[in-house]
Amino acid sequence: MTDDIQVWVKVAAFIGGGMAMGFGAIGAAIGEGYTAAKANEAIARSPQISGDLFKTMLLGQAIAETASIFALIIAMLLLFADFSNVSTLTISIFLSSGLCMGLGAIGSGIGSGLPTGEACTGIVRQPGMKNRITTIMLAGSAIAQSPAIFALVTSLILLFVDFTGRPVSPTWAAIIGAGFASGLGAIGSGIGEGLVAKSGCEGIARQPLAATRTTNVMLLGMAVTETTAIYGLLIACILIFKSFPAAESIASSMALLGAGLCMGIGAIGPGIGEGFTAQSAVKWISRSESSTAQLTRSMLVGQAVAESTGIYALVISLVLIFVI
Amino acid sequence: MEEIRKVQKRYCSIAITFAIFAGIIFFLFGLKPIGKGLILGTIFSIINFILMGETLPLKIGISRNRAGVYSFLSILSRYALLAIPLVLSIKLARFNIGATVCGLFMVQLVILTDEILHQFYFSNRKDLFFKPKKNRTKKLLWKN
Amino acid sequence: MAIEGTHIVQAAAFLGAGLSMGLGAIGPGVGEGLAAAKACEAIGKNPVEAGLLTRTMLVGQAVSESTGIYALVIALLLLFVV
Amino acid sequence: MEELGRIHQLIIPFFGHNMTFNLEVIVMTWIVFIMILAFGFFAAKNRRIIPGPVQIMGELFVNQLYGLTEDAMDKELGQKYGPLICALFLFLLLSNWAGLLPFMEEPTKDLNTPLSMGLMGFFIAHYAGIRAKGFKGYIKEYFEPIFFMMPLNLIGELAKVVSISFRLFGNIMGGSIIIMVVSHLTYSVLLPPFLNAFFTIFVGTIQAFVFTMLTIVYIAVQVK
Repeated sequence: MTDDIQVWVKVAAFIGGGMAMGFGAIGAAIGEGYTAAKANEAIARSPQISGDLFKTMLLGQAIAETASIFALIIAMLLLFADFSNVSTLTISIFLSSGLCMGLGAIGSGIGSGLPTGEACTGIVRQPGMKNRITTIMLAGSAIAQSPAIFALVTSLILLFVDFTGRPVSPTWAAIIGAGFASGLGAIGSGIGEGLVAKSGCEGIARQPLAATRTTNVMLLGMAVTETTAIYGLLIACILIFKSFPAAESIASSMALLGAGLCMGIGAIGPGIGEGFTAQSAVKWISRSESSTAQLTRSMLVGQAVAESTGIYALVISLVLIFVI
Repeated sequence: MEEIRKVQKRYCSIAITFAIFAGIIFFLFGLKPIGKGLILGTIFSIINFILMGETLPLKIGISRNRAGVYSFLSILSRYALLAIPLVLSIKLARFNIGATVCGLFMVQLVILTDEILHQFYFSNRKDLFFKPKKNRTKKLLWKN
Repeated sequence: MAIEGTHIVQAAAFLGAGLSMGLGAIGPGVGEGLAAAKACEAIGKNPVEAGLLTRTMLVGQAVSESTGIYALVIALLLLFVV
Repeated sequence: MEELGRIHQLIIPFFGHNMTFNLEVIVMTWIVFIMILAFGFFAAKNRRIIPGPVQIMGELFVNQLYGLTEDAMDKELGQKYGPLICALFLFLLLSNWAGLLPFMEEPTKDLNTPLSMGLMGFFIAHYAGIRAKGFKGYIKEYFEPIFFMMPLNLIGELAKVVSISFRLFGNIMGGSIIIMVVSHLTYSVLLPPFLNAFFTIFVGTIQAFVFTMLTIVYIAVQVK
């Protein structure tokens, strides 16, 4: 019987590692494809500054690849883990950890490609501001990595927390649910933050005098966009660290799995929506100085309301965890 | 291409210098695996960065979808290289896994730190969080 | 582990509640975000009418949020009634 | 990590029911009240034409919030609801910042506080709506597009309370749980001070502002 479990654990580790690496690489590849397309246009428009453009692309890509290197680390940890001392729960831990990191790297990969592409266009438009645009691009794509960092934290917690002594029956569902909540929850925020950083680069390239307030509002918008990913991390932490009593029926397992799925999927839409809002606000703040205060206020209110469906998902998951 | 080489030279030299210094300090404190892991990770991080720069111009001049497929292949091939230090550090006790992971992000850390330091200390561009100096920005605009 | 019919029904209800709210949150989230984006654009063009535009934005968002609220109602029904 | 959801509770039997008091929350709420009262007292103690530092802070604060309220409603209603909005914002701000100090916890970390604030805003908004439009006009709003939309409109109004209070609760609670988990992982070395600053000061301020802003806007929507 122990051999049997070891075989299944190995299968789970390979599937988990494959998912982590595959999803992670796809996200980064889409982002880089966007960057390359934008850089194509930029070089076609002014070939004489192609050196600057290549430099920007290189720096942007180096930062943007952080998320997929996280996925690589998790995949390697899973593939070369110690298979000697395993239990039934290890199967779901490995699956969930790989899934969480893979899904979490998609959003950040796509998101951090967007500002890099826009920075190439911006440098062509305003070559004198190239240092400033590069700085904003790097800051934007570094902050857009934070949902992937949340997913990394969840995967590492899953791998290193001691689950011995927990009953198998509801705990396996809690573990897989935690992976879904943190991984899927990171997609929306990653893409949304990428959109905000993109319009930050665009705004500075169009209106160099507005650089300061554009930067400040961009950082504010990105911080608010990140909240849905934080909700995903919150549900994941609760699912991992709360010890559930043993239950024979399949219903309680499904409740925990449903809680994770609910929060994960429910965070995608609000994340992207908040990104749209902040993108538009940053764009217009860079164009009209007089309306900065009104625009910041409406941006915060609009983002808060767009987030409310994500909060309903949070409520349903909390009910599924604590009440049922 | 010259521009890329210059950037690479700058960041890679800072990264490897820092890694070697930190490694020596760890050696002196008797934490050999951490120092070794840091240097190993940094070397592979630099190789990855250089390969990234070399494959960059090949992506120009093709369509967006093909660029996506091309980047996917390039990522997979480069990450096969990055997997080597990770596997080594997982399998061998000589290299600390955490330090290796830190080393893998050394180039990125150097880029970010360099940008931030430039923003605040090494140049006059202190206006990230303050009001821009009007005459200076105007001069910039005139130049273009 | 004896699996009975009632347990399966309950399990499906719980999973369905989670999926209902989760999937139901995608559309309204993006839609409200777009509405707010357009409102920001309008305020950028005409900052004098900021108060009116914010109110209009909220009414539009409340209407587009109603599908999310339907999903919430269905999820609560699945949790507590079925 | 088991202390995650634990709250010190005082349970008093009361005619067959158990009345539960969350001690920390109540004590912390009172501390915040005292801080607000002290701020108000020192800001208004000796008012002069040339103001002292505390008076300047108070004046700036009140001016800004009155401006916000008057923007959303009109001049007269803004004067009427301004004090409420100022008190609400100050309370939420100090509550969210209370976690910075050692041995203190945010009262907003417990769902009871945001929910009661949300319910208060809800009742005030609807009272204002009835005052402004009359009872008939107020009721008519619920049958707006077609008459059988009434239950859905009603749920929509209630969902506003849920979303506004759970937004505050989720953010503050999420922040504190993340800080706890990360300090557990890194043995409280490097990251937690920065995380604490980010979540407490930055997220706390933004969420207090959003809560206040939404309360203003809910009142404004009901009044207009």
